[in-house]
Amino acid sequence: MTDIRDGNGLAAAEKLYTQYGSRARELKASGKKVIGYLSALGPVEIMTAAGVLPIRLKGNVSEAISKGDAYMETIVCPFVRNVFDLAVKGKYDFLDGMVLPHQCDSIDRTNETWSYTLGLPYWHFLNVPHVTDDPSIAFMKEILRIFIKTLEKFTGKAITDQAIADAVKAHNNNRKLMRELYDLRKSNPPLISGSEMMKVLVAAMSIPVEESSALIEAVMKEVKERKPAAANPKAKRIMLIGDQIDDVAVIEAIESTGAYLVMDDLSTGSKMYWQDVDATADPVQGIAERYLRKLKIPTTFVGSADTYQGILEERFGHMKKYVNEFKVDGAILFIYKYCDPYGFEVPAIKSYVEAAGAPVLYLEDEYSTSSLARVKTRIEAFLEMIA
Amino acid sequence: MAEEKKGRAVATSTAAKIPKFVRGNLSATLKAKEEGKKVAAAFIADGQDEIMRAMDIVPAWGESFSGVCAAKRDAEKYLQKAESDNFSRSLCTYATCNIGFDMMREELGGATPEGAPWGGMGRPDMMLGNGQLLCDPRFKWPQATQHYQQDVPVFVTNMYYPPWDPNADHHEQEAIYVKYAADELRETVKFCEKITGKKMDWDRLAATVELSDKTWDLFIDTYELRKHIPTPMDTGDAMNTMVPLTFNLGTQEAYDFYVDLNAELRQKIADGVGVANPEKYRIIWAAGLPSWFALGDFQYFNGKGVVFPVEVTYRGCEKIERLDLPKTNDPLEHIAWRWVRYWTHWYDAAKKRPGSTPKVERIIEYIEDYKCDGAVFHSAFSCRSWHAGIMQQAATLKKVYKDIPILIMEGDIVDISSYNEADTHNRIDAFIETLAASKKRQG
Amino acid sequence: MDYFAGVDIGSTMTKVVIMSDRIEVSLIGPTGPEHRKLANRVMEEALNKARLTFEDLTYIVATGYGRINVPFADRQITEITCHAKGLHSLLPSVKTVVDIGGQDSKGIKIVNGKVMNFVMNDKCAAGTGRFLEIIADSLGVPLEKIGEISLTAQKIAAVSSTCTVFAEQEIISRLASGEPIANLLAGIHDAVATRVYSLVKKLNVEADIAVTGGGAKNIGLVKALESKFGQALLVPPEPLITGALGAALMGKDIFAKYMAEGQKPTRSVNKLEEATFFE
Amino acid sequence: MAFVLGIDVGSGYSKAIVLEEGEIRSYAVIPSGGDYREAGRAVARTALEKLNLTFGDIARTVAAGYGGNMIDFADDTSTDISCHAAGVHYLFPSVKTVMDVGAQYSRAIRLDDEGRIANFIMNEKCAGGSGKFLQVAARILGIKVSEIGELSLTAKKAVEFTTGCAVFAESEAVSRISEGASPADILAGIHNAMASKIVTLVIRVGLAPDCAVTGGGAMDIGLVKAIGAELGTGVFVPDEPRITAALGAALIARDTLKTS
Ligand SMILES: Nc1ncnc2c1ncn2[C@@H]1O[C@H](COP(=O)(O)OP(=O)(O)O)[C@@H](O)[C@H]1O
Ligand SMILES: Nc1ncnc2c1ncn2[C@@H]1O[C@H](COP(=O)(O)OP(=O)(O)O)[C@@H](O)[C@H]1O
Ligand code: SF4
Ligand code: SF4
Ligand code: SF4
Repeated sequence: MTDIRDGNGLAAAEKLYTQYGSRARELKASGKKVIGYLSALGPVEIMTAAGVLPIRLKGNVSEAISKGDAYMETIVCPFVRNVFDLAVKGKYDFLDGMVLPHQCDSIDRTNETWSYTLGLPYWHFLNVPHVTDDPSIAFMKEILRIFIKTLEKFTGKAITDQAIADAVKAHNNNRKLMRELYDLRKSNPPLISGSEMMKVLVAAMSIPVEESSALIEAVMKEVKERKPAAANPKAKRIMLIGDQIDDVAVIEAIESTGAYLVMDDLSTGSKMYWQDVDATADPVQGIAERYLRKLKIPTTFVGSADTYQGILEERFGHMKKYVNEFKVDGAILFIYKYCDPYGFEVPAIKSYVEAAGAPVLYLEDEYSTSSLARVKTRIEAFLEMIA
Repeated sequence: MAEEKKGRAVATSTAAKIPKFVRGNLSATLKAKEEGKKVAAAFIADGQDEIMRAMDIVPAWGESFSGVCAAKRDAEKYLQKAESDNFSRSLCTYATCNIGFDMMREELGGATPEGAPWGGMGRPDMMLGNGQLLCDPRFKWPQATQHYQQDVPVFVTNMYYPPWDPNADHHEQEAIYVKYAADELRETVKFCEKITGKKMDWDRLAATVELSDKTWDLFIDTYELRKHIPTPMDTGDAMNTMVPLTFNLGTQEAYDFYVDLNAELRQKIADGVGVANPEKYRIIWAAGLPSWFALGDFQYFNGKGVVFPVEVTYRGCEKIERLDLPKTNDPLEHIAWRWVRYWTHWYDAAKKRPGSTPKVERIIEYIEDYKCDGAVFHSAFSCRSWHAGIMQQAATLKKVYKDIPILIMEGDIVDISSYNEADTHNRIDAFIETLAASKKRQG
Repeated sequence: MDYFAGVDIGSTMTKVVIMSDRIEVSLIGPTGPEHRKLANRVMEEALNKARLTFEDLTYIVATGYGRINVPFADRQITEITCHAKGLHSLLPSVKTVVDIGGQDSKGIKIVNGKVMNFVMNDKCAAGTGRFLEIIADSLGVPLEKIGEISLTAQKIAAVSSTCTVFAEQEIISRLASGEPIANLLAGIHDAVATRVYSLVKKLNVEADIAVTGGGAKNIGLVKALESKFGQALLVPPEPLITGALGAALMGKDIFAKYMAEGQKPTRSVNKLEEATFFE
Repeated sequence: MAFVLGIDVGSGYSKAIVLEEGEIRSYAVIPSGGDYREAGRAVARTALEKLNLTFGDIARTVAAGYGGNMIDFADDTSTDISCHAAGVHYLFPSVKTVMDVGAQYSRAIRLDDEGRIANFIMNEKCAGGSGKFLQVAARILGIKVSEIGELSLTAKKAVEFTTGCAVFAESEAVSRISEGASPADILAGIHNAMASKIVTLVIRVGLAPDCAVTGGGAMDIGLVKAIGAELGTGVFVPDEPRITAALGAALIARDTLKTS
């Protein structure tokens, strides 16, 4: 296994990032079951409690989609297509199963394409609601229980309430640590760069939660020991907003221009770590509430306030906080083509974040390095624009 | 640029009444204010039709309006308007066409933009969405529009059905889903009561639901007349005759329409009149919304002796009696059962055929019942809901059923920019040759 | 005297501007495969023309698609900023810029001489200058002439294919079936204008509107765009050099800013000669 | 005995073939240009002249292809998809999967045991994986299209092509050259990109051995090898792959003659 000790946190993250899934492969060889998931809606607590390894599936921006196109339409979100293509090509041969949460059309409507093409021993579609009222919480609990049952059947082991409570604790701790690491980005310059951070985020979602926590702690220790570099007053502090960005390519495009990526609102980043699960008497209650009500993701409808401004605060208020706390000078809203959930929010997010004081560059793109040069030109022009 | 689409001949004279329905629905939204009625922007197949009808809420069907804009080849200016505020072209074009229209109307202080096809659509008093298992725009679009009409409240409900899983018994989960759907419908009623300031008349709702059930059954009975050889009606017509069921569910006019259609089809059968006679090949429209700007392509098929006696799109339902719904006095619970049972209707059949899926099972059932020789799928690029997964369906159909000829056409519902008639016809010709080869093969 | 140079390596054309308080010299040449050598060559040529040496140059800014391949430049700035800058200096009333280059079409919003917003086309050749080049080539009409010819069209022959490759074929066969060249050219100008218009429409377009880049040299395209925008469009006297001019002006600004702060700007260590030996 | 004529007017090339008793007597290939009617007539005339025949000697003519329906002297037209199927089946009866790489379109065709089409798929809106790619590459590298294949086989490391656009392939090739990639590596990269697009079509129609590659693209040995590598199997290539559809058209003419 990747040896995580003081002083090599970043190196370990780098290795887990470049050899994505290497730890899963090791654990699989030692008899552990590996279950893949595809979005921030994957309830990792339950999978951890079941004794399986939850691994968030990652794409590869420099891999051209080929085989996958024989099974999946090109009108599907390019991230989903890319991951599917990798799976079809056998890059995820260590998977015992997958759970697809009901997130967006690109995922829901391809459920059968995934399950029938890959033919994994375990498959589950988790029917997460799109709204947050009381009947939906009750329903969410029901479907989490169904999920638990299918996992029990698959592993042959009961998942006790205690095990879930323990997993909740472990994941809350993990989230707390990650938030502390994020705090180190508040300084100028940030103690940890955006691309280092992305590697840590990606590495953290590919290993068991305890190892992930150890990794974060090691990274934290390491970067804290860094000699603070002189602040470059000209360098702009950027926030990246989007869904499944799990590759350093875009981030390098940002940072190679001399800007700092200091914060994100990504479903692979802060969305995963900002809200804990409350310890509730029925542990499933806390999980249902976190994923449905606390997690701010465009695939969940939020709109209970009386005024439109109030609704905007409910939906995007956290972004305003980030802008202030992380002293963000500009934001990049990076949305994949064919993504309806995010696509319909673009005008609202853009005007809201701009009102919060950070100009926004909206980019709509593929999940591929093929258009990186063009993306980079746009980012540079944006930075010149806000200079 | 507003170039009227070439008039398309309809095979049935009843279908000629459809424009009246569509115009009527549009103008109702404009007249509602005078009549003291509330208007709700709403979506088809969202389970909320009867609630609206029973509360005298006038539905404003965005999908219908966009379809009209597309058919009149006059959607571009609205698509561009939406795009000017960063709505991507890859999003559902029904939505972006409507949002662009709404943006223009707001800029005019609520007045209808000049030159709006068929008089345009009125400003809603509320927007009803559904985060159902059908599509994202159904709950994203209302809020996107709210950005421009901030005083209009949005309510989104959520109705699900058990997801297909060959290893699970969905019947075990039905109760959970029905309860959830019924609870959510009650939330819809509460919201509508708040906006209209009126209480729901439950008896009226029950009567409305009964009427729509009756319409559903009549609709299916009528459509099943198309099993006859030669078929008296083609999918090209069905893309029109679906309007009363899809947009006017729970109204007497809708029922009456199918009485007329039924009579006409019976007469045609009696007279031996078919869409094409002789029929060379019968094929199923196995998935996808049509290109509204190119409905004439159906006639291209017909002209070559190829007919579509059946389609999956806008068939909307299975006969109520075949859904075997549990008895209940609560109309909302009835809708919930109808909802869950309809969407899961082909699950049991799919389980019996290893490797199959409910969607494919439905296609197989129709192929057998309607004696089809091949299948056409239409893949529209801006709507993932109906069109992602088509390749999987086609492949599964071949695998678990038989190697029948399949054509997957690519296009869009509203955006005409990638349509090329000559190319499309060439492809259709090659497909017909495939059908011929397949027939020969079977001897 | 301080001299500033702007080098714009576009996908199709390379442009250089050397200026003091006025434009001393401007030069346009084709972009070949070897950007680095080429950048040297055009720079040398420009210097010769201006009777200057490399050492006379105070600050050099590179821009355009190949801007990273100008080793002797002191700074790289995107063509978006440079086009806005250059255009603003030429036509200060302009708020919206439409730039049609070989590989990119762009829309730029300018407020107080600064970029406020911009859009760029995606990676398809439809709606770019390249499209026009290809059609001109296959019709055997010189690129410089296609615009004028298109204006003599009796009617616009609509081209149905969006794809450049398909459109090329379509044009060839329509020509063979007797459609006059002028009508076809009007058709393709209309097609490009439509694509560009719907791209630029994403910005909140405000008058005055200007067209720059190689596309602006094409009167047919400018007219077609005018009919889409429903107003007259401004065109700078030499639209091709707008980006290079902007780059030189940016260099001047940067230099002035440093001087005001009492600092010397950091210069690139690469000299013109050394760069010649770059791969 | 009766002569029949098959004509395939493609977007790139027009081909004609004269058949007698199921044997190929002569054929011709000429660039289509833009006037399909004229190209069809000219190519047919060339093929006939080789046998000292005139149109009057031909019992039946079938035309196919992009400009097929403009051939006014043909007795019948057919789609080039059916013709490819018929042509390939005649040449290689065991082939079930045909990949036709033409100037603008690539397509995959599945055949049944009798050589009739069972299924087909083609690229629709974008000339991404088509033969146009090869023409663009040849122009950039200053070589003939016919030289591409051999040259590409000397590649050391295929470059990864990121653009799918046949037009921008040009500028990408240009920048790869400036980065130091050899022409062979670039061509190999193009072949890989095309092969992966073509094989995707094959998977969609359902891969069934044996496989054949036809159309002008099949003249490119590098492309054929790349396709074979991507498929993981060998592929048949006709001696003159461009005339496959014309051959099919002639066979269809012969068959209708027989039955009528
Ligand atoms: N004299 C001319 N007449 C018409 N069009 C021209 C002329 N010169 C250049 N162009 C057009 O300009 C394009 C190149 O523009 P340019 O702004 O130099 O692009 P880039 O910066 O990408 O090289 C060519 O593709 C061509 O369409
Ligand atoms: N000698 C050759 N070697 C390699 N490729 C060739 C050769 N001749 C033609 N091609 C390729 O074949 C394509 C034309 O194929 P063809 O089957 O004639 O197309 P179409 O039927 O569409 O006209 C050209 O685009 C070119 O890429
Ligand atoms: S990016 Fe959008 S479409 Fe893609 S998985 Fe995320 S929510 Fe779905
Ligand atoms: S089903 Fe398709 S067309 Fe209809 S609203 Fe949803 S995405 Fe749009
Ligand atoms: S459609 Fe044509 S021009 Fe556009 S990317 Fe494809 S090949 Fe290039």
